Formats: sequence, C-alpha cells, structure tokens
Amino acid sequence: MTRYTAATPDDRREMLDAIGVGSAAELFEQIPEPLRLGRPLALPDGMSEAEVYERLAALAERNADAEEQVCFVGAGMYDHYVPAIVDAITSRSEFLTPYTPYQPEISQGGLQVMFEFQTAMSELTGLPVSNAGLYEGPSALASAGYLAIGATKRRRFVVSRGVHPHSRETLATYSVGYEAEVVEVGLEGGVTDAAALAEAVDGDTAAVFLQSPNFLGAVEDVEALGAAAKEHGALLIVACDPMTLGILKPPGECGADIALGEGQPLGNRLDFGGPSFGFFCASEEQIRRMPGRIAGETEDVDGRRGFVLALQTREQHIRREKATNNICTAQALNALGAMVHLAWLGRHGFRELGELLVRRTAYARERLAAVSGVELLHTAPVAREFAVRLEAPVGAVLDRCAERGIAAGYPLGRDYPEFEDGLLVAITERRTKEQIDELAEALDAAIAAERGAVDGHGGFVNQEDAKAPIGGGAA
Amino acid sequence: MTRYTAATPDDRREMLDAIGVGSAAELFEQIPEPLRLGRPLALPDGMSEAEVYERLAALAERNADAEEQVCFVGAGMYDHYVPAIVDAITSRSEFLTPYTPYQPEISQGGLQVMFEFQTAMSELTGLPVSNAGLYEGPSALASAGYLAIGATKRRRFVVSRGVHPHSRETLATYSVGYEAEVVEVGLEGGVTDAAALAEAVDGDTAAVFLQSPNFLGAVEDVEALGAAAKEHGALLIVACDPMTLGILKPPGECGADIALGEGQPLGNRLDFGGPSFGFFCASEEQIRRMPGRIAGETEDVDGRRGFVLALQTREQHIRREKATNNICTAQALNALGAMVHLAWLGRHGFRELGELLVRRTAYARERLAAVSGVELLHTAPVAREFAVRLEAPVGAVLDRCAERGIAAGYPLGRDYPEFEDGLLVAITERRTKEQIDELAEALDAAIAAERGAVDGHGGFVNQEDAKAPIGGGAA
Amino acid sequence: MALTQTPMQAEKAQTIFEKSKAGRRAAALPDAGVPEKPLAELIPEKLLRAEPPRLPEISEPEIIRHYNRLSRRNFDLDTGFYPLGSCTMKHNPRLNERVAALPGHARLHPAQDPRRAQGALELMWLLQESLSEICGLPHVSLQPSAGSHGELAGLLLTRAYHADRGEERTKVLAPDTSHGTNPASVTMSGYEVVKVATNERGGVEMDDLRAKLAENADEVACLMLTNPNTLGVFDENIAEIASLIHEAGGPLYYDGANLNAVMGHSRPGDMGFDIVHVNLHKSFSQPHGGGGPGAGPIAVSDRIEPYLPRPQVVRREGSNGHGPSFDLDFERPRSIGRLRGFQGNFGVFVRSYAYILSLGGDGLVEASETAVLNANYLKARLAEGRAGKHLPIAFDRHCMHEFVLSGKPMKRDLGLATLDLAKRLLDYGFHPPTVYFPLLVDEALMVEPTETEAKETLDAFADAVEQILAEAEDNPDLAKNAPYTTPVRRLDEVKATRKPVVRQQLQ
Amino acid sequence: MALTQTPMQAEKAQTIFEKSKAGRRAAALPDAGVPEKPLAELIPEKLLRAEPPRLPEISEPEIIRHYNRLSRRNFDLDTGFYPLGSCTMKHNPRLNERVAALPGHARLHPAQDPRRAQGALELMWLLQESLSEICGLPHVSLQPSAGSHGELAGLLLTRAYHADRGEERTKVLAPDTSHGTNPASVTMSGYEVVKVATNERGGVEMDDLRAKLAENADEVACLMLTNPNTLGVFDENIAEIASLIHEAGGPLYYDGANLNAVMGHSRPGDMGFDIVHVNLHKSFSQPHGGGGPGAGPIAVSDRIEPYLPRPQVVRREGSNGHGPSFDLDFERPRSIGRLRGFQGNFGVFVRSYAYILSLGGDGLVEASETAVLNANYLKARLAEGRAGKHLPIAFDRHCMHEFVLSGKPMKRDLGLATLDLAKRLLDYGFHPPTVYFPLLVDEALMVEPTETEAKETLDAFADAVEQILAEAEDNPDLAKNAPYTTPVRRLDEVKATRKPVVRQQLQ
Ligand SMILES: Cc1ncc(COP(=O)(O)O)c(C=O)c1O
Ligand SMILES: Cc1ncc(COP(=O)(O)O)c(C=O)c1O
Repeated sequence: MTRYTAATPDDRREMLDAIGVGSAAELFEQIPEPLRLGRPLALPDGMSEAEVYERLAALAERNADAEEQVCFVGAGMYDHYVPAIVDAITSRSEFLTPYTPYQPEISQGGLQVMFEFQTAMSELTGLPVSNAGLYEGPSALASAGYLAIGATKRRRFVVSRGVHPHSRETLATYSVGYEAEVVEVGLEGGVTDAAALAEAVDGDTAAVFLQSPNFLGAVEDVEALGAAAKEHGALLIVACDPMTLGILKPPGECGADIALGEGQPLGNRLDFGGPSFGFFCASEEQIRRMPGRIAGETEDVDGRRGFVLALQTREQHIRREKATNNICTAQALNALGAMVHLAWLGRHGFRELGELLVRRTAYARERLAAVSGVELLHTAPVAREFAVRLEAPVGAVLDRCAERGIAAGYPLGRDYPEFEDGLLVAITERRTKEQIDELAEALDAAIAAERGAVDGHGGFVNQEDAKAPIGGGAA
Repeated sequence: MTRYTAATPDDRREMLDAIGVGSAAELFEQIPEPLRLGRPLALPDGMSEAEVYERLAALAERNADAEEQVCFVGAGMYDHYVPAIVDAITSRSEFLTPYTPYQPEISQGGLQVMFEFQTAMSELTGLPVSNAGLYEGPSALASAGYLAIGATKRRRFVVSRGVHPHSRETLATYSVGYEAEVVEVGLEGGVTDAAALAEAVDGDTAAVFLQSPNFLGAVEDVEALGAAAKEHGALLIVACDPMTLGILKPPGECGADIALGEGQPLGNRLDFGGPSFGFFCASEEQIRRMPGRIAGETEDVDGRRGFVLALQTREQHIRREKATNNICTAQALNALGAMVHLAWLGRHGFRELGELLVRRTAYARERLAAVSGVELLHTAPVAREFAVRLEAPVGAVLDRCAERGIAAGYPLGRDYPEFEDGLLVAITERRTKEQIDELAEALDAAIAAERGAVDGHGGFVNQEDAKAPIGGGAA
Repeated sequence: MALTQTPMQAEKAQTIFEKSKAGRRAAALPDAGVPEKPLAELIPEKLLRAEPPRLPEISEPEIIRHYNRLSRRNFDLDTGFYPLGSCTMKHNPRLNERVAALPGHARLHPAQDPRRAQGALELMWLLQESLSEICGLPHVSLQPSAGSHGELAGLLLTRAYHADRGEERTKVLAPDTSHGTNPASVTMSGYEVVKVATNERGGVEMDDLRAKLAENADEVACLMLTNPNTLGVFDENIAEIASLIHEAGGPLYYDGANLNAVMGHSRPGDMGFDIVHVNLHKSFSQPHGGGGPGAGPIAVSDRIEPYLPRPQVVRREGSNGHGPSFDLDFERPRSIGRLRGFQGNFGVFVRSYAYILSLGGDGLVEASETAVLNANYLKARLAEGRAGKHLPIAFDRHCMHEFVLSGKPMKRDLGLATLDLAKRLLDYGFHPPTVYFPLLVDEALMVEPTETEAKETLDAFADAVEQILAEAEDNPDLAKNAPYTTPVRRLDEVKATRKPVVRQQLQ
Repeated sequence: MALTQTPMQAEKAQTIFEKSKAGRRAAALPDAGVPEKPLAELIPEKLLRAEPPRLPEISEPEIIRHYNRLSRRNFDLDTGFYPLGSCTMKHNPRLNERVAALPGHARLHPAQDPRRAQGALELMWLLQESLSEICGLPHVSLQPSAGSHGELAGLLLTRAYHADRGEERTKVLAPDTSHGTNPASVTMSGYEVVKVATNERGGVEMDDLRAKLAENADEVACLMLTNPNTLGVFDENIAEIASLIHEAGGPLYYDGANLNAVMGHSRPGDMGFDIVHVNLHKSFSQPHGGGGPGAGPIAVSDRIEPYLPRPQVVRREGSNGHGPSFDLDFERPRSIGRLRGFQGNFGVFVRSYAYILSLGGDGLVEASETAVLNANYLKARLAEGRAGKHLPIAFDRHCMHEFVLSGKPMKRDLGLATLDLAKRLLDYGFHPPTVYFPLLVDEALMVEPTETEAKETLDAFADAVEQILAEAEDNPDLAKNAPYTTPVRRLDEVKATRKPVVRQQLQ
C-alpha cells in the first residue's frame, strides 16, 4: 500500500526519463539476479491508519499497565508522573525529527538542550563533566568499564552484588569483548560487604562498581566503600537513581570518578523498558575518555554565543577504531524529556519530591512490615524502594494481588536465588497513602490465602514453596 | 495553590514599591468593602498535576466512549477516525495559543489556514463564499436566519421537519429575538413533504430551511424542493453533512443560497458534543451579510502576498449594533483540524470515503432489515445513516446492546414522538462489516429477549411498550 | 553579504491548493469489505455529484511541512508576551490538553445515554457548581459557546423573564465603553441599545444613567455591564447602579470577560448582577486557538433560572444505597430552548475544570491578585519616562487587571499613531496591546499582562515602549513604516475589503 | 530600515539556568499524606545531601517559552529537505507516535509478569517475524538500542560462535568505506580491524580481500559489510565475498543502515550474511529525535541463534483450546547475555511495527523502489550543468538509495570546499548532505533523498546547488562565509574542543 510517498505515475515517468532508464526495475539490475527476492514479502497487506490504530490498540489492551494496575514495581524503572509539558515539548517536530546536530548553525536548539542537560546532570551527580546521554542505565555502566580500562590499562572489575542485576549482566557481556575479568562482592544486611570489597580490590583492579540506592533499595555508604578503590588506584564508578539525588549525597562528593545510571525516572515513561536514556558524569580528568556526545559552548564568527558538539575527536566518526566508544545514535529526545522534567520540578521541587519519596517509602515499609507473613529483608536505610520477605510463594501472592488490580512489586528470586522469598516494593509520588494501605491489605489477604491453601490441602506444596524456611520469626 | 505564576515574594515587594502601595490588598480597595468576598472561595484546595490527572481520568473512566463501545450513534456527530497528523498540527503552540489574528503581520499562519479552509468549504458546498467557521451546526443555521432577515426584510421561516431537531430548536430560540415566525413542514416517506412545503412558502417567507441528508438519513431532492423558495424570493438554506459532499450534489448546484452545517465529521473528535465548528457558505450576493470571520488575500507594502481579516465592517467590533452577527471568538482551531483532515483525505480520498460510507450503510441497512423485529422506517436513499423501527421498546433494546459493548444507535422518540419505535443507525469508516454483523446479532438477540420478557411475564409491559403497534409485518 | 529580507520574508506564501499535484494523496482507506455496488444503484444519479471537490492532492510529508512552516508565521503565547487587553492571554497548561484528550472524554458521543456518561455529566455539574461559587449566583448553564453566545443567551433570558411577567420591553442600556459584542447581541435579540456615558473616574455616569432610565421608563429590559469595565477599573457605584436597574424592573447583565480581575475577591452575584457570562477561554485557561474554541457559560439568579436553556445538567440524589447520579433535564417548560446542538463545548469544560482543580480556591484568588499586581506594576512602569509623557493613562487611578493608555499626545507630539507603536512593537518581539478600544479613549492602547507573566517580561515590554518612543523622537518614520522583521510587512487591508478575494481560484 | 541581522540572530542565547530566579517554580507536589518525619531520622545524615542541586527555579510558562523558542533554532525534517546520506531521513508518521503513547504501551512496566504483558510480547514477536522475513534470516533479537549496539552484539555473537567451536580469532575485515561505528565496535569487542580496499566500481576489491584473508589465515573472525555500501552502490560480488568468508570460517556481518534501498528486493540472508542489524530509526521511520532514540535489532542465521542475547521473546503454542502465548525466555545457556536492561526500546518497536503494518509487504517494496528512484533522479539532476562539472559522482553507475559526489573539482576550480557548499545550502533552506564521508572520497558529499520526498523538492535542491556554484564563479567568498541567515553563523569548533566548556557555571 503506497504511503508517505509523493511520486505520481507522471513523476515516475519524468524521473525515469531523466535517469535514462525504462523502469525502476532496471535500477535494481545491479543486484545480481539470484539475489533478487523474486516474490512478494510474506507480510500482511498494508492497512489504513484507522485499522493500524485498532490493531495496535487491541494489543495494548492486553497489557496490564500502570493506568489499570496500581504499580509498586520498580527495579530501575518507576511509575513517576511525567508532566504534560514534557510531551508538549518533546513532541514538537523541531525536537522530534532532526538527526544528531552535525550542522550546528541550524541545530542550536538541540545543542543548547544538551548543554543544559549536561549542566543539570552535573549538578545532580556533583561531578563536573556530563555527556549528553547514552542508551540506558546498564549499558552506560558497561561503557564505564571501557573507560576504566582506557584510563587504568587494567582489566579487572570489582562489582557489588547490590548493582542492578541487568547492569552486572551487561557488564559481564561486554567484558568478554573487553577481555576483562569481573569479580562480584556480596551483600551483608542489605548493603555491600565492606570487608569483602576491600579484600577483592587489588592493584590490577581497573574499577569498583557500586550502586546507591542499591538494587535492594538500600542507601550505600559510597564514601566508605570507595576507599578501597582509591587505595589501589582503581576508578570508583557509582550507579545511582537520579530521583534520589535531591536528598542523597551526590556521588561526586563521595569520591566517585564516574556517576551514571538509568535516566527513566526523569521525564520518561515506562514504555515497557525503553526508550529512556543513560546518564554519564565524570571527573574533569576523564573528559577526553567519555563516551557519547558532549555539547560545548563557543562563539560564531560574529561573536554570538553558540553551541557545538565538542571533543568529537573521541568519537567513532572521527577516531574510528580508536574511539572511546562506538555509540552514535543515542537518546537525545529522552534526555530532553529529562531536562524539561527537571526544570519543571525546579531546585526545590526536586528536593521536595525526594523527601516525599523517602517519607512515603518509610511509611510503606513500616506498614508492610506489620503485615502477618511479611518481614523486612534488610533494615538498612532506604530512599524509595525496599525489600521484604514473604512467608508464602511470591509468585502466587503477586498473582492474587494482580487480581485486585495491584502490581505488588518485583520478585527477587530470578536475580537473587538467595532471596527466593524476596519482594522489592517501589514508591513514587503517584502511590498514595491509600494505595499503600491497600497494598498492605492485599498482601495480608494473599499471604493468608496462600497459607490456607497449603494448610487446607494438607500435603499440597506450591512450586515456589520448595525453598529454605524463612529466617526470623513472624506473626 | 500557586500555579503558573512567576511573582516571587521579592518580585512582589519590588512591584508594590514601584506602584507605591503597601500590599496587593490596597489595589482591591477600589472594590467597595461590602462587595468584597471576605472569605475564601468554597472550592477544594489546589492539587498537584498528577492528582488532577487521576481525578479527571477517574471521571473519564465512567463514560462509555467509542473506544470502549462500538458506536453506531450519529445524529449529527460521528465517530470518524481523526488522523494523527491533525493532532500533531493543532497541538502546536503556534496554532493552539494565539488570539484571533488582529495583527496580520504576525498571524499569517492562522490567516492563511482560514483562507485555505474557506477554499475547501467553498469547494465542498459549491458556493463561492465561505466564512472561517462558526460555533457549530445548529447555531450556524440559526445565524443563517438572521442573514435571511437582513437580506429579505421578511420574518418568516419555513423549516423542514427533516432538519436536525437541535437546529430547529435553536432556530426557534433565536427567532424569539429575531421576532420571526417559524413554520414547520412535515415528512413523507422519510423526506420533506414537497407539496406541504410548496404550500407553506409564501411572499413573506424569508427563508426555506432544508437538510440533506436529513435527520432520518434520507438524501433530499434539494433542487426540486428549493423551487418553492426561488418562486417566492425566499432564500434557500441547506444544512448538510460535509462528509457526504464528496458524492452528493453540492447545495450550490441545487440552488442553495446558503449551505451550512456541523463540521465535526471533519477532523474533530466527538468530545461529548464540542468543541467542533459550524461551516457557512453563501452566494456572492450575501458576502457582506455573512456572519463570522473571513480571511482575504492582499499584499504587503513590499508586494508580498499576505492575508488579512477581510470585510471586518460586517463585524461587531467595528459595526457594533449594526453588525451582521454578534460572534467574536469562534472555533478557529477546529476549522484547522478540518482543513488538515481534508488535505489528508485529498480530492480522491474524500470521494472514496463517501463511497465507502454509502456502501457500508447500504449493507448495514439491508442486514438490519433482515433481522426479525426490525424494519426500515423509510426507504428513501441514504448516504451514511438510516432509520429503522423496532418491534420492542427501543430503550430496553439499547440497554441490552450496551451490555454487549455496542451503542446501537440514536433513539428517535424524544425528538420525533411519531417515531417512538425509531432508531437511527450511523456508519463511519471505523464501523467494519464484522461490527455491523455483530450489531445485527445484538439487535436480534435483544429484540427476542424483550419479546420474551413481555411474553414470558404475561402482563408485564415495559414502559416504552405503551405505544402504537408497529406498522408493517415482521418475521 | 547584506540581508535584504529575513528568510521568512523571502519565502513566498503558497497555499496547500497550490502545492497540489494530480495523483498524490496521503490517506489510505480501508476496503469497504461489503459488495461494491455502483453508487447510482444506491442513490439516484440526479442527487449525485459529478466531480469530486477540488481538494488538494498531496502527500502526508508535504502536509506536515506545509502546516508546520505556516505555524511559524504566527506569533503565539508560547513565543512571547501577549498583553492583548480584554483577552486574558494567560498560560495554557498542557495538563488540560492531556485530560481533554483521554478517550473517555474525546471519544464520548454526545448522544450517549446519560446513564453511560456519568463521568461527563458529573464533570459538567462540578464545573457548574464551581462557576456558581465564583460568580455568586446559584444556577449555571454551560451551553453557550463563547462570550457573545452567552450574551445572546442572557438577553433571551431577559426577554423570557419579562414575557413571563407579561411585559414587553425594548431597550437595553450599555455604557459607551462596552465591547462590540454587547450591542450586536442586543440587536440580535430584538432589543435596541441605549448608550450610557462614562464619568471622569471611568465608571458609569450616574446622572446619565438616571436620565436614560427616566427617558425610557418601562422600556428598559436590562443593563449590560463589564466590571471591572473595559477601562480596567472597578465601578464603585455598582451597588447603586444595581438598585436603580432593579427598581426599573430590569435584571442586570454582567459581561464576564474581565472576571480574571476579581476571582474570589468580589462576585458579580454579590454586586447585584442577575446574569453573568464567563469566558472559559479567558479566565479559565482554555487556549484561544487563533480564534476559538471557547465557551461562555452563564450563571443566573433564582428568578432567571426557570428560563435557562435546555437541557440542563442536574444531580439526582441516590436512593437504596446508590450514590447520586447525573442527568440531562429536558423537562424545562419555561426554558428559552436550545442555543446549539447537544450539551456545549465539553472539551473546554474539561480543560477549565482541570484548571480550577489545579489552582483550587486559594489559587484562583491569588491568580486574580497577581493579575492586578502585574497590571498596576506595568502601568507604573509605563507612567515613567517617555511613555509617561506620550502615552498617559486614560483614567488615572489604580487599575484592576488591565489599563488603558491614550496615544493622543504621542500622535500630536511625535506624529506616531497608536497603530504605528503597535507595529513597531512587533519588531521588538512583542504582541501589541489591544488598540483603538475602548472607543471612548482616543488612540487607545489596552494593556492586560495577566498573572502568568514574570516581572522581567513586564520590564522588557516597558523598556521596548520607551525605546520606540526614543527612536521616534529622532526618526518617526521608523515606526510609521514598521514592522520590518515580520514574515510580511504592513498589509493592504482596504484592498482586501474593497475587492475581497476570499478563496483560492482553482482551474 | 536596513536589516543587520535576522530576529533570531538578534536574540542572545540564554540557558534555562540563566533564566532562573530564586523562589520561582512550576511544579506543585502532592502532600505526602504520611507522617512528616525529619529526613535524618530516616537516613543517616552523612548519606544526605547538604544543598539541593542548583536546578533552575522557573515558572511553567517560562519553561514552555524557553523550549519552544529554542526548538525554532533547529532545522528539522518537518521544516524541509534533509538529504543526509546514510541517515534515511524519511517521513515520521504521527500515527506511530499516537499508538506508542497508548497507556497500554507507555505505562507498561518492563518487569510486568509476561502473562500480564501478552500484548507487548506479541507485538515484539510480530516485529521479530517481520524483520526476519525482510532480512531473510530466521531469528531476531530486538535488544540492541541502536545500530552501533547491534554491531557490538553481532561481534560478541561472532566471538561466542568461535569460542563455542574452540577457536579464538582476532581480526575483523571491513572495507575502507565502512562507517565509523564499525571499527569502533570491532575494538570494543576485542578484535582488530583489517581494512579492505574498494574497487573501481565502488565495491570490495576482491584481490585485496583475498590477500587480507590469506595474510590473516585462521585469524579472521568475520567481515562487516554494508550493502548497498556507503557509496550507495550494491556490491555485485557479494555472493563470492560471502563464500570466501564462509570458507575462511567466519560469519558475515551486515550493517543494515542502508536496508532502505532493498526492502523486499534483496535480503541480506539470501546474500549470505549471518548477522544483520537493522536501524529502526532509519528504514522503519522511528523519528531521530535530534540524536535518538533508535533501536538496532539483529537478525541471525541458525548457527548464530544459540548465542542471541537474553531474554528472548518466544511464542508458545497453546494447549487445551487456549491460543498461543508469549513469553520471555531466559533459559539460554549459550547466550552472550544481556546488552542492556529489560527488553529493549519497546516504544521504538511499537512505532516500527505500526509502520510495517501501514505499508504492508508491497508498501515496503515500493518504498525502497521509490527511494532508489529518487536517488537516481537527483543524481541525474546533479550530473547536469555546473554540478555535473564541479561535483562529479564518485563512482559513476546507477546508485541505490543514495550516492556520493566529490567536491574535489569544485575545490580546485572554484576554491569552495565541500563544507562551504554545505554551509551555503543552509541559507537556501536545505539541510546539507553528509559531508566528508565516506573517507575514501575526497571532499565527499553523500546524498540520500529517501522515498518520502516529492520530485519538486529534489528539483529545488538541484537548482539550489546549481545556483550556489554559479554564485561561486562570480564570488567564492559568498559561500566561504556562509551561512548568513541561520540563528548563529559559523561556529568556532576548535575552541570548543581545545578549552571545552561543557556545562554552565553557576554561582
Ligand atoms: C469585554 C468583552 N466582552 C465580550 C467579549 C466576547 O467574548 P467572546 O469572544 O468569547 O465571544 C469579549 C471578547 O473579546 C470582551 O473582551
Ligand atoms: C552505515 C552506518 N552504519 C552504522 C551506523 C550506526 O547506527 P546508529 O547511529 O544507529 O548507532 C550508521 C549511522 O549513521 C550508519 O550510517
């Protein structure tokens, strides 16, 4: 079905004449005959716009989204409210449709946004240099590994088990290419085991990777943990949740060389996981090793202030095999969304939002801990997410909550076999006290019902039940 | 709750100083004390953006919209697919937020859109002059009455009962102000009773009002009916459905002096009835009596082509009590939506869409007529809507269909007591053959069930059942 | 290289019809999926159209380019300061657009059974209640489509009120400062306008009012008033005015275009008004859309209520443990009837209700306060320097949310008409104030900054006026030939009216 | 009055931080609604931040003005022609934005249980199937976030493939025309690039290929190729190339940036490629967003499948009368692992799948055909007149969807560098082609019009080039100092790199 094209039969005729061929098919004769497909594509016929809409809407209908279920799932992506002004600005053709700003004279809009974004992320992380964004969080962390190898000429990474499992796995994937070794350090009481970390870091270590709040929601003492890295000349790389940086001490003040993370909480919708963006900030020293685009301020021939892509000599299109990274197309529009969201929140709103999260999270943690069959997985300080253990199969409890219209949290079992009974619960400003209370009731009822199911049916043991008994006592 | 303002306490202080008052309250002292409210407004406290969103979404949730129910309701507003490009363009700040283009040098965008819209509507109706839009259909028709009085110096309107009941009622409301008499002419076989119309028109008649397709969906023979108006020097005013003007003979070719109507089918969503727009086209003769804004082409001092509000001397802001109409703010953005939709459909797409409607409507009419307990209310030719009679209480049948997720049509009883058993069924390109078949099945089942309810429960008579028995036989 | 014109000026305006090329198209349509009978089998040939209308033939990418480029030839509120007096160009929150676009609102058919449109009816009822509280009048109809439609409604209500009492009255009083829609509405509703003079404070001249009442004894249907009026001042005599009109047997009509000055500070109902229209597209943040859509709900007193348009949204108490429900009441025997199709500009109601919820009661009070503060500050800034000398305030007192300057001294001393100043402001990147209105003031400039503008913006505007006046002292031609930088320069409006070309000619 | 600069040039760039004023704000937040404990009671003081980050303090109306105005300092696809070679700047349908924004997509949490995200998983599966058919390869992973990420994935797959066979190879062959991401990805995945020369037809120099294979016997991990390549020509020797590489034991990697030339005409899988990445933001209409987001799915042959990233979307046949269901498969023991968080850029998948549904199979074929037609037409137009003389085509044969000109004669004869021509094109309202790439061609200009441009636009572009060259014959300085009309003129890029200022300094 013809769509989005303009060539009429007359146009085609005139164009073919100008080219000097009889048909468009002739132009394809440069493809050797055996390699031409010679049959139609086995794809459905084209559809009208209304039909495509109906088809896609019918698919969307079959997803339980956060408009339909009250969402307590986090694990790196959060159901924050994205203010309408973000969409209004990011949907403007002028931001939506251009390519990367290779021609700065006609790209000042996008370039200035990058510069503003870099300023904002630099403020958030407390590090002087920011790039204009990477794909997303975990691959940003893996890219930091590449930088660390370049900076230290070492090929050994020490990673806390508190780092997001997706980040750890991505780092491992990339490290095959980097020919680097990855060593993991465990958790104690919800936070990185400081002694084990100190032990693991050595003179061959290129970087130490921490995350705060870590995957279990616990705020790490980055400063203390980072000492081991400093001691051995390894880079300290800290993944963080940008939404907590209004209240938590910024990585830059904790000795981090690099701070990075998943940007989704800032101005980006959930989108089943993407597109969002990764942010990446570093100390001045690393500026020429940074991955990704960086906008810089300069002047035009008449002395007007302007912005350009700076330090392009780091990049693949100039430096090719010696580039600091291979990234080209990144996530500029998503970074714009973040910048608008941050401006909208503003200096004080951003902090207040952080405070709100901490307070509601504290309430939720207390409220849930009081539920029979729920206990805290750790008691370390948390900001906006916390982990509990359930005295009933997590999967079954989640199913029961889902029936009540609640997505109760993220089950920890797949990523942490040691916490097969663990559930991670996330709070955003959209989760009201009433919804938290409802979650507590739903968990209470679900756990009771699951226990009943086990008791009632005597020998019946749910699949997930076949695991180690829960530690501490419960009501 | 402070919102959308920028004045900080410092700003306020500086501003008050510059004004020379101690507080903003002083500025309100020009309001005599007894007239000051002296208490807070009894309205809820302000809410955050996310909270307002949730509140409004919860209200919206309680409406059965056309995303949720398959909508066969028309009666002047139709569930057409509004292409995404319409929203993309109408949501641009540059179109969304300016006022009426009083300063043409910085309003060429809006003015040229008006000019294009006028051209398109003129093409559709076959009349040389179009304004830039009025509020909506029925009040446009009432405004045509005002024009007719000005043009003929007569104060008598003859109106077909096929004209939309809302239009007739609006005309009646306005006519009290116009001090004009309104005479109604009945229908015969679904169309205006030609003999009765000829009889009703006389030398005092200012205008004859017809609608085609009329409210019952029937295509009127406007040319033939209009002869009576011509004979007595009355204006022929024809309301029409713009979506049918790709296939039906345009009013301008049928002798109409004025063609007008509800513009919603063009690029405007249902919105529970508004905002949409009314269109208004006329013969050259009436150009200086037109209501509303009209853009005209001209040149700037350097000879550049440009557009301005033309013929402003008709309008209230210049002519005041002698204005041709009182309208000021109209529906410019909605007219833009229409223009984009028309350009998107294009010359041939617009006609094809009309053909599609006619064919699907013919299918639906045939399919429904075959259902036991359904018969055609008239057999006049129809374009996109048709009327049937049900052998069961209409309200109860509609409720049963609603339970199946179908809004089966518009019940005629309130507007046409003579058709208490009547149902008006509308078709758009969104209503597929499958949905039409489903409607037929739903009606079949509903009518059968209602008959069963009556039979089964002996004496039980549904409220709507207390009416004249249905005419012709049914299966 | 010297610039001779800006890139936009260099671009010749071309309509979408001129970009059309036979054979192009954007839309793809679904297959009918039903028998493809020839049209003439379904509809008699004589009723059919021979040739399709000559709409553009154009591809989708060309359409979006055309309208996007065209859009940039507009100045808009999101581009810069828009102090257009009487128009309340306040910020348009995008939240409102978002909630209006929810399918439960946007795809709700207006003839949906009220039992299946409870959310929409409740929203309308809540908005009615809110406007009732803000206006200080107990009943509200949301039906009118804009201010002028509300005026017409009000006047027809007035007629119905008098008729119901067996009276026929013929005159409507209105001050000479009234907006053009007021007299136009008066005529459309079969009345005749009687102008009332303005006193030296900018309010109604009480002696003239008394005289006009006496002259037209028993003929006065009502008085239409804007308060604060179009001079931006509050009429302190409103209580006395109200009692004079009421004594004469007429209701008082409030043109609510200026409500943004007094929300939560003073209520028309408390001032003695019987009928009020509210421009949701002014005080309640509905975007103006380049000339609509808007909505002009009316609030009325008890004695006017029986005549309100039909249908009316009502709340019915629940029974048997059911909550309240909402309905459309058509059974209004004394109603003036409908003013339009269906229930009004619902999409506008959603936006305005969202706005009211966002601000809350206190927020509305503060909005008005800030609007008045901003106006008085800008007035003070424009009382300084050259502006103070050449552009005196028409009525020298504190203003409410707007104020009116007179360009008469500027014209006399510098040779600049108000229009010239306005056009030169375009080069400075500002939308000019409303000009030549109200008619009472020579070379009027009506300035309404609204509450959503920052002090810096007001300062920049005042500075621009100062600079234009300074330029003009040296070289008045600069302004007289302005603007220079806009997409087109001064346009020949006379030609457009003398020999109107109101559509594209197509071959 | 003479214009000295355009209105935009006159406007000094100010960042949003510079517009900040203490005490302003846009957002209102909900009340916590829970006990307001001091923060330090909840989190130890030493972990807390002392001062909030110095984000802007600014009102909502100021924000929208700031970014709207800023947006107009961008050139974009909806403003005009954007023939940026290798970037496939085709129309971005707004339908795709609409369906991506449906709450069922936009607010779906990525960790939602697959049983409650069946629509999303089915969509991903359908897109996988579609890409598989288009690429002619049986398996697809949607995980990579863009083309370069796909390359990295492909190279890591290659490593895993060899490792699984107990081999360690160190070299990756790539032609000297390859895109910069190719060698960068090679290094990141621990390989070393070996450049292969280009022959006089613009394809791979077979002798050099054979030589490099021989030189690096048993060391060649794979060959990366773009076909049509970055010169816009189809390498006719691809079948032979493939068998040489396969004989050498390496898989063949296809950089799919140029897929838009061959959709439905020729399939990488049929050409012998084992791994293909597809840039959804090029051929499949995802808007480029000023530098992303995109997505770079990979399609692979059977032998590569075991190593695909984890998780993989799979379809499971239904049983007991249930339909099929969709799931995320994590149990992939030989997988290279994750390349990123969650499942990929799902929002991009929605848009691209909507695009595929809109066009259908035939539509995709026609899109490629028209892209090739447009390119060859523009090439023919630019072979005329001055362009033909000063800007010869680098490889004179029919091109596919793009072509490369050399500015070498222009530089020699007129003194204009390719950069000068590019900058002067800005004044004519066009985005310039890609310049100085591929490196092989001196003063290269790489032109890709795409299928969504109208003939008139191509003609206008050719005319502009002609006119610029004509101007330059008279006065080369005109282009050398261009642009004149853009918001800023030529910028000092050296300064920005020497002394980088990459953030605003705040006090
Ligand atoms: C004082 C006054 N009254 C009435 C109106 C008419 O309102 P509308 O444009 O909504 O019809 C306006 C609009 O500018 C006005 O300023
Ligand atoms: C030939 C070629 N390969 C690879 C890429 C990299 O793709 P991406 O920008 O999606 O990472 C590009 C992008 O410009 C390209 O043109």
